[in-house]
Amino acid sequence: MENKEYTAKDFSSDQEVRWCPGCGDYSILKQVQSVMPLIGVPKENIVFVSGIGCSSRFPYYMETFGMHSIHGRATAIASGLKAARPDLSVWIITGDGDSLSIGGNHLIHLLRRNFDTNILLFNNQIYGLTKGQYSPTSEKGKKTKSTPMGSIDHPFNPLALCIGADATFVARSMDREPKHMREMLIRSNDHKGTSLLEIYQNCNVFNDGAFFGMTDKATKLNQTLFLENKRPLVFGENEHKGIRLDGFKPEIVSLNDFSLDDLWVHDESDRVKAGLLTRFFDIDFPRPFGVFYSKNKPTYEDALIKQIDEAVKDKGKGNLDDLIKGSNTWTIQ
Amino acid sequence: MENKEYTAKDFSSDQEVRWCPGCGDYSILKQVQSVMPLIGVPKENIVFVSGIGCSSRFPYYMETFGMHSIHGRATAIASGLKAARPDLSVWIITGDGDSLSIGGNHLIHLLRRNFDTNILLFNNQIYGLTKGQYSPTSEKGKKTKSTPMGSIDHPFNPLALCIGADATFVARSMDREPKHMREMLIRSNDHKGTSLLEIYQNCNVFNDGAFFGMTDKATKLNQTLFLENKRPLVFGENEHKGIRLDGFKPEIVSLNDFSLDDLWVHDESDRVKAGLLTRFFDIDFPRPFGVFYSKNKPTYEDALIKQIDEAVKDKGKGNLDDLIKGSNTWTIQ
Amino acid sequence: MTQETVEKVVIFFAGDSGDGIQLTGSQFTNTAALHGNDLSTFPDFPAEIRAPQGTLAGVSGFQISFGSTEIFTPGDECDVLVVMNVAALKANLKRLKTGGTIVVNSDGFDRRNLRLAGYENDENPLLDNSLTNFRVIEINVTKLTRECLLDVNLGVKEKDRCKNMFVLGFVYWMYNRSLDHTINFLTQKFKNKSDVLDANIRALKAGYNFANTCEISSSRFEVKPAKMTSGKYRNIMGNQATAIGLIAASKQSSLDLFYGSYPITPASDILHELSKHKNFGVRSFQAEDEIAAISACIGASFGGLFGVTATSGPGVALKGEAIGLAFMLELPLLIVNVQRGGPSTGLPTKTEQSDLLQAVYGRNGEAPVPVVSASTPSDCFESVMEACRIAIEHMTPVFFLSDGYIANGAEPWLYPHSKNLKKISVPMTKVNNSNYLPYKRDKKFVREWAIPGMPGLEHRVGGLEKENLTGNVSYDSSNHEFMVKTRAKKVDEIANYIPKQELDAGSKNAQVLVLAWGSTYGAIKTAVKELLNEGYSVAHAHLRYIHPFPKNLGSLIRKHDKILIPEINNGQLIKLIRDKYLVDAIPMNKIQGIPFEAREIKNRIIELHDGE
Amino acid sequence: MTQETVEKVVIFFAGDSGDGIQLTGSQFTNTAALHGNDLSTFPDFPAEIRAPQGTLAGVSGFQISFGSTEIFTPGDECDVLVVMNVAALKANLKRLKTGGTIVVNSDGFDRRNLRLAGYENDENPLLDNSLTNFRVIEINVTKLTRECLLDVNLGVKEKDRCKNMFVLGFVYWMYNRSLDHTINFLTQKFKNKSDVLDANIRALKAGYNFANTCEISSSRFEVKPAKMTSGKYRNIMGNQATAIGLIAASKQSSLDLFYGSYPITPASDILHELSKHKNFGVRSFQAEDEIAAISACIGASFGGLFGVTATSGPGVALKGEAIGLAFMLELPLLIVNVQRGGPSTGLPTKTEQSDLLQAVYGRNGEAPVPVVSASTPSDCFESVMEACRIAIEHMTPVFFLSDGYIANGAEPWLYPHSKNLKKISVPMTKVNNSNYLPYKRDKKFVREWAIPGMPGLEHRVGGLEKENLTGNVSYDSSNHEFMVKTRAKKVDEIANYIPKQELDAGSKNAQVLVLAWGSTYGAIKTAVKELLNEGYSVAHAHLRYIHPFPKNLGSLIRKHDKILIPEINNGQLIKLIRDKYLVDAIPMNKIQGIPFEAREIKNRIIELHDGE
Ligand SMILES: Cc1ncc(C[n+]2csc(CCOP(=O)(O)OP(=O)(O)O)c2C)c(N)n1
Ligand SMILES: Cc1ncc(C[n+]2csc(CCOP(=O)(O)OP(=O)(O)O)c2C)c(N)n1
Ligand code: SF4
Ligand code: SF4
Ligand SMILES: [Mg+2]
Ligand SMILES: [Mg+2]
Repeated sequence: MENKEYTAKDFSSDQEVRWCPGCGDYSILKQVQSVMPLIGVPKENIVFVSGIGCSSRFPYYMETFGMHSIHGRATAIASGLKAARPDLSVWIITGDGDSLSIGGNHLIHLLRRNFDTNILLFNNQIYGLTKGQYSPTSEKGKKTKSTPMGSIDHPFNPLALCIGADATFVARSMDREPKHMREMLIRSNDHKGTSLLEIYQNCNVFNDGAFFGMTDKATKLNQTLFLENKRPLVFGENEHKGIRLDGFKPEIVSLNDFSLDDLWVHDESDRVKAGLLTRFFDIDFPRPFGVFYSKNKPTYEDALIKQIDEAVKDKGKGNLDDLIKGSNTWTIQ
Repeated sequence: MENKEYTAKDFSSDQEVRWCPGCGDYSILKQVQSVMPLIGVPKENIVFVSGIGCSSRFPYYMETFGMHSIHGRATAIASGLKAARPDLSVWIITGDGDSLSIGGNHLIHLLRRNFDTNILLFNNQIYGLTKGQYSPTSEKGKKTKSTPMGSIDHPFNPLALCIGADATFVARSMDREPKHMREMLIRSNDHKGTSLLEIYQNCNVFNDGAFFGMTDKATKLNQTLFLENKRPLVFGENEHKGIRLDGFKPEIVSLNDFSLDDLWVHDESDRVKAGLLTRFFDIDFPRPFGVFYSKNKPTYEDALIKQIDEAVKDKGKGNLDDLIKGSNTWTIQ
Repeated sequence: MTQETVEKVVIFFAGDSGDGIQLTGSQFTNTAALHGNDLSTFPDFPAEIRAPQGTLAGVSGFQISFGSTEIFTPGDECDVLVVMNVAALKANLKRLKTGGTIVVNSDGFDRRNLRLAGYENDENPLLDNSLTNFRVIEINVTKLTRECLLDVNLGVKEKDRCKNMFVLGFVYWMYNRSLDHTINFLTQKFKNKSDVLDANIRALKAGYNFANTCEISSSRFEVKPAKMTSGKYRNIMGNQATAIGLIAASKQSSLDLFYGSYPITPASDILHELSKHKNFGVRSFQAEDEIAAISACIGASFGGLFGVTATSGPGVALKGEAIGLAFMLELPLLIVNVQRGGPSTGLPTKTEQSDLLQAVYGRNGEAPVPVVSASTPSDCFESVMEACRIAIEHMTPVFFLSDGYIANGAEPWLYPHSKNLKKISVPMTKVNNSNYLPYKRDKKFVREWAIPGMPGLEHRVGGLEKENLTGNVSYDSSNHEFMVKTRAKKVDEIANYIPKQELDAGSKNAQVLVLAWGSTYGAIKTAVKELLNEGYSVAHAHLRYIHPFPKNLGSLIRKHDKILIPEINNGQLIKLIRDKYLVDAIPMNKIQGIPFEAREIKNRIIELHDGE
Repeated sequence: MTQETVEKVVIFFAGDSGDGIQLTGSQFTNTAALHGNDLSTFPDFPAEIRAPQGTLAGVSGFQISFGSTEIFTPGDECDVLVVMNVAALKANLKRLKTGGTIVVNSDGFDRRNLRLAGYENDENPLLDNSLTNFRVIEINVTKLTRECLLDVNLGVKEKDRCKNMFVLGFVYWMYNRSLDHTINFLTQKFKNKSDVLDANIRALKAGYNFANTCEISSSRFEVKPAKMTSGKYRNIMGNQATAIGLIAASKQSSLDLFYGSYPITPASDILHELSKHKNFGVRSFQAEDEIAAISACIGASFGGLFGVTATSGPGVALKGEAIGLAFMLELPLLIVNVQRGGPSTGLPTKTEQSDLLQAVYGRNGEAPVPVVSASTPSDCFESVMEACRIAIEHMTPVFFLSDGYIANGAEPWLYPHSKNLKKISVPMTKVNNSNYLPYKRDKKFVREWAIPGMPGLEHRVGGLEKENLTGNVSYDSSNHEFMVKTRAKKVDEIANYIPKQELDAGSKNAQVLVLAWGSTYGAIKTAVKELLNEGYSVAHAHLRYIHPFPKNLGSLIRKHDKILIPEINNGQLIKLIRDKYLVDAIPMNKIQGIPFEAREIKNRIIELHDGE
């Protein structure tokens, strides 16, 4: 196939999409397909790797290379793939159970190693595919099939966890914000290193309305906060509210009482403040969307290739016969 | 055995201790044995659970109940034990490989669930038992058997990771600081919820001197910072240096130029500042020891028992025949 | 209109996932049960959570076989197919026997539905003579339901949800059934929604009356009550029976149950069921993965509770290392595997028996673990109790194998009274045992158990080889051999504490022995019974205990000329049998994610019997 | 003084872990090799990293068997025991044959050492007549070494580190060996430390001269060069040969090697070795655990490299699920298991063959994976290359089984030239294959491979059952059966692409056939050779390919009256053989963490041969 100008359609495979009608996954699929033509990578050089879950069916619908692997291991598989093939654009599709329950360890190790891959974490705060048990991001007290009296586990704060694991790029978007999502997908792609994009995704069958307040017209503006780098944190109707810092303590203020200059100005390079933003969760604050943190750091695969190159430079390209022979031989006549 | 006054000796089993001569594990064993009599628990109610590694041989040397389990799973085993037996004092012994490499996921899940257990993480920044490969806490560039050209993985910051996982108690001590270690062990024990105590431990065979600067007379005072709650951060010879905050940025100051009142005052209940302290690691700061963060939060096992009690209250103690019968029966004559 | 009496009927209800097919099926089941029929059922869920309405992928089904004779399977071919739309017809027509009846909601055959089901250009199976081999009863169910609810104060969507009751009413009439049970059920279910209750009952009665009056259906059938053992019955699904059996084992051993699990199809329902029964002291724990689940169970068992973990094949693959640890520690532990189609993720919603060798051999080192299996939904109760008994009385991890077919299938269960259940004795040491040695053994080679809280009995266990008696770490060569052999002997010894193998049917010198395990039971039972009636020399032995085998198994099987081993896999039990008894057993394998049909088994037996 | 010529000698060097025993042993080995002897060696490490000096737990040993005949094992009984302290004597005396020689550093028998070794009350084995059955040569090694280094400018500790050279010099004299090789070695090793170099050479020579002059040792032995195939030799350990074989396979297939592993004894050395060879394009990746290691390999293989992961038993237990995935994906992948004592953590530093059934059956579902095994240290090279060849040419995960004994044992290797190595052909599709179907197969049933970067060949793979040819997800019943059988057939078909099984020794109608696999090779070879010389009717077949078996195996084994299967486990290969061929093979098992001795095998064969 020629390296032509792609359209979103070129990224749609011939497989029928099989999510429940109304599932938030559809929107994410659509945005990803529409962003792919923009990243400037031939589609044969793109790989989608997923684990298991409703969300993890994703690769089947993308007309790229893809692997629907096993539960929790997409991150580890993608690590090997990227180490093997740094030339590829590698996308990891995972759910809140897949990445944070069974796959938690591979996720944090991928983040610390900083392979240049893009993780799309579909967070619906439930196990969809297994029909509705609570997940590590479900709120405490949640009644599900496995917790008829309410769950008693304190949930993870996924972005806080990822920052704790020294992630170099951490962002959040939502199924119902297609434009924002496309922007975040492009930012994820542009980041060299592991990008973690959490996407709030509504599971209308087992956890409908989990993000209702953030999508409903009536409440949305007060419950969401869209981050932009170097811009003050404002939200609410007509952006009339803002967030300022009193020491380390964020507080919501009215722009009637304070000016934009008084507000906390978002700085993507500040990990401490990014950490504070991830905690707008436990508390009664608007939920931030956007890039929380982004920082350049060497990638694992670059360092790996560098060592190989250096080894070749130092010792010459390996000679198999020398290796077989070793340093100590004798001859029997 | 009568519930008498114990001495450290009562906690020493009949098994010969088999670490390398000079290993930091000896000191930790000694401090634990000497602290046990102070926690006021009959020794038959104490359980030590470990994974695999040099450090994980620990339970064999304790005259309590104990399990030397499999690699990385001590945290998961202890979770089940504590859920089953909330009355027990449960101690988890683990190494940096055991807890942060293979066992990373169970560790963070234990922390979020907040079972009331005590984790002693022996961090020697190396795999001891398998004879010297780098670990997830080894510094980048480390030459080991598996990385003759130097490791290329960015290491975890264990305490930052644990705080990211919503740990409720996070502290650090060192093999060469017996008194401080005893204090930290007692604090860990006293905390209701999961206590994570990282202990720097010298592996004199495969990673000798990893913490040299923090133990050597000449450098120690400048490279260590002992935290005390509600006290300003001071360190150095004659405590003549301090740390103050310039906004979110910590800086080292001389007490010639600043007074104690100008300094950052340690507050164990402040998670954001605890996070900052864990980052005295990447940078050229003294390494903090002590309790970074401590916060009371309900434990998993209490919530579990509460649900059982409630279920009994609501539905009465389960009647097996009713259960077998179900709600829909018929009789064949 | 005629009224015929028949012995046995197989009905398949099918419709869209949203059509309430499972409810319809279970109502019909309960009514049949109350009528005194023997029966067996199996639901057929779509693989997708909720595939688009009207498509083949979205079809949900429910099969019931009921009769006045003994019923062992949900049936091979169906007598009646009830379909709510054209996709349901297309997907399931193959199940219907020639001459069978199709009850059709013809409103589900409109252009949209036809297109969604993949019919192009106005094709319509109702119009193209493709159904001439069947008796087709077309009913405008949607229209009729709406009509009978005209004056009910509900939206169209809600009214349409009553379609299934209309159909159910119609089928009740066909089989001359009372509406009482379903009316009671609806009254209970909708006690706070009088409008909905009213609508459902109306639709039910309307369907019944429609059949009665319209004479569209010219015949009515009578299925007399079966001659079943007298006693009290309930209907039960396999996973339910497993869950209840676990609680019973907990009671009978006085060990509280700790259930650590990670959700996976088709095992999750055991977790769901158990988590409802906290008032039995059940501690259910949804772990972060399968390894954590079993590890937590090991911790709980170490603490003196009874740890049970359940999963399916891929989850078992993850637990292998921890099972080895439990085996070394010699603690009671149950691993339930509700098998599904493999390998890898395979066919998660389909049934298979392909994890047997994994259960027997899937660990490093010499780590034999007892394996117990269930043969029918209700058998899960007794067999899981047996698995628990072995785990606790013999201090060992034990595998309990069920599968998707048993797990979701249902049948009437002559349930026991708790006072008739076996007690399970726990080899707990005495509190003041001053001679306690953790790895001292009794005559069964079982070690004594001491748990935290017992003063003076502090000891350490672990996964390294241990010294005999003391349990201290030992690198001694001959101690290792001794311990490996002793642990194996302990497991072999269990053969002395389980029943001898008996024939389920047939005589001990029959020409052909059908030897099997697990969910193939019903189909084999049906086939062998029929063949015995027809005078064939055939017998059936069904294994509950697979490791160790019952002591007499070798002598039992050697009495037969030919041994046929049907399995829903590529041949696994047969490997164990051939290895152990050196008999040239004959495999019969089906690997289609679905159970054997009785007639398949029957035909194969006849082939073997009549020469070959 | 006498000079005797002997055919074969077994020496065991033993001392504290700090005494440099392994170095001593390997120097003696290399010198013997250069002398033209055949030989075989095995190190015996303590289980602890560094147990306290002087204790039994701290003893390190090195066994070498060398001779003028063919040598297949490091030897059963030792002729000479060289001990640096009393603990070393106590721990290893049982290895010495009656009448054997003990070379003793008597300075290692002081009160402190005696106490540490567990002797009480001034007991001392040198003084209590307990060694009367042996010839004891006492030397004050410590004292003599210090004396010869009096004027060297080193501390006592450093001087004492030369003790091993003194002893080595002594033993060199006993066997009439040249010091040249060791002097060269030392010169290389200490090229920047002239003091240390000087001290070592002096001690070496002092030991030699001491023996020469003191006449403490009354006899000297000559072991002539062996008649070995002419050619170039090197000494090689199993793990080394495995690592080199992997690189060779990478070269021969032109696929870069991706090696993902998590450290575990005794497999780690492969990781260590490979990570030294980055200039061969080897990408070594130390993963966070075994699951991540194999997952990364699957990713790398998907990307078109060759993924290899190595571990030991407990690690394999963790990889089961991912192996199933690789099997479904049909990607090349090698899983190396360097087996150790099990079950669970077991005996990590000891050898065992108890993971065979895990390799064959340890996964969910029907997922047969080829299994290849190595029989000797040098055989690891060729057999691992064969395993790689199968993985790549047949697009499948493959198990390669080694064990602790082979991994750490060493022997001379008549190494090949790379141009004589088999090429491995990669079933990669053509770049512009417009008819590409990911699961279309060739006549071997092998699918064509397309990797990312190939335009137009984009496709998706996964662990769900796939449709034939397209690889799309398929829930179809008969497709599933077809795919399960096809995948099995593909693996069975490999039997057509491996050599037929041959007898290693003996004739094809011999009365007793010894059938075995893996590291039992040397002991069996020795035993059978001796028995053939003595006129017994015995033969030996040693399996490299265990799944599938070579095609002629059945007919080959059925020609023998009795089939003996010795294994370092509780009977695993025997299960496969009995199942497959229905022969009543006879097990012979040793589960002591140590290899068979040739004489054990010999005795058992004689028993079988002479009736029973
Ligand atoms: C080893 C293993 N364990 C369990 C499962 C069952 N399982 C499949 S998906 C899933 C969780 C799905 O939740 P999530 O990752 O949040 O994805 P979602 O379906 O919500 O998109 C589970 C438990 C499995 N397939 N494999
Ligand atoms: C499943 C499994 N994988 C690998 C190993 C090998 N192993 C034992 S301990 C260990 C790491 C030890 O490092 P650490 O946890 O830091 O403990 P330390 O020895 O340094 O105290 C490894 C890789 C094992 N025993 N089990
Ligand atoms: S179950 Fe939920 S997450 Fe899964 S496809 Fe349906 S709506 Fe989406
Ligand atoms: S190897 Fe290191 S950590 Fe292990 S016992 Fe020796 S000194 Fe301690
Ligand atoms: Mg989810
Ligand atoms: Mg360590």
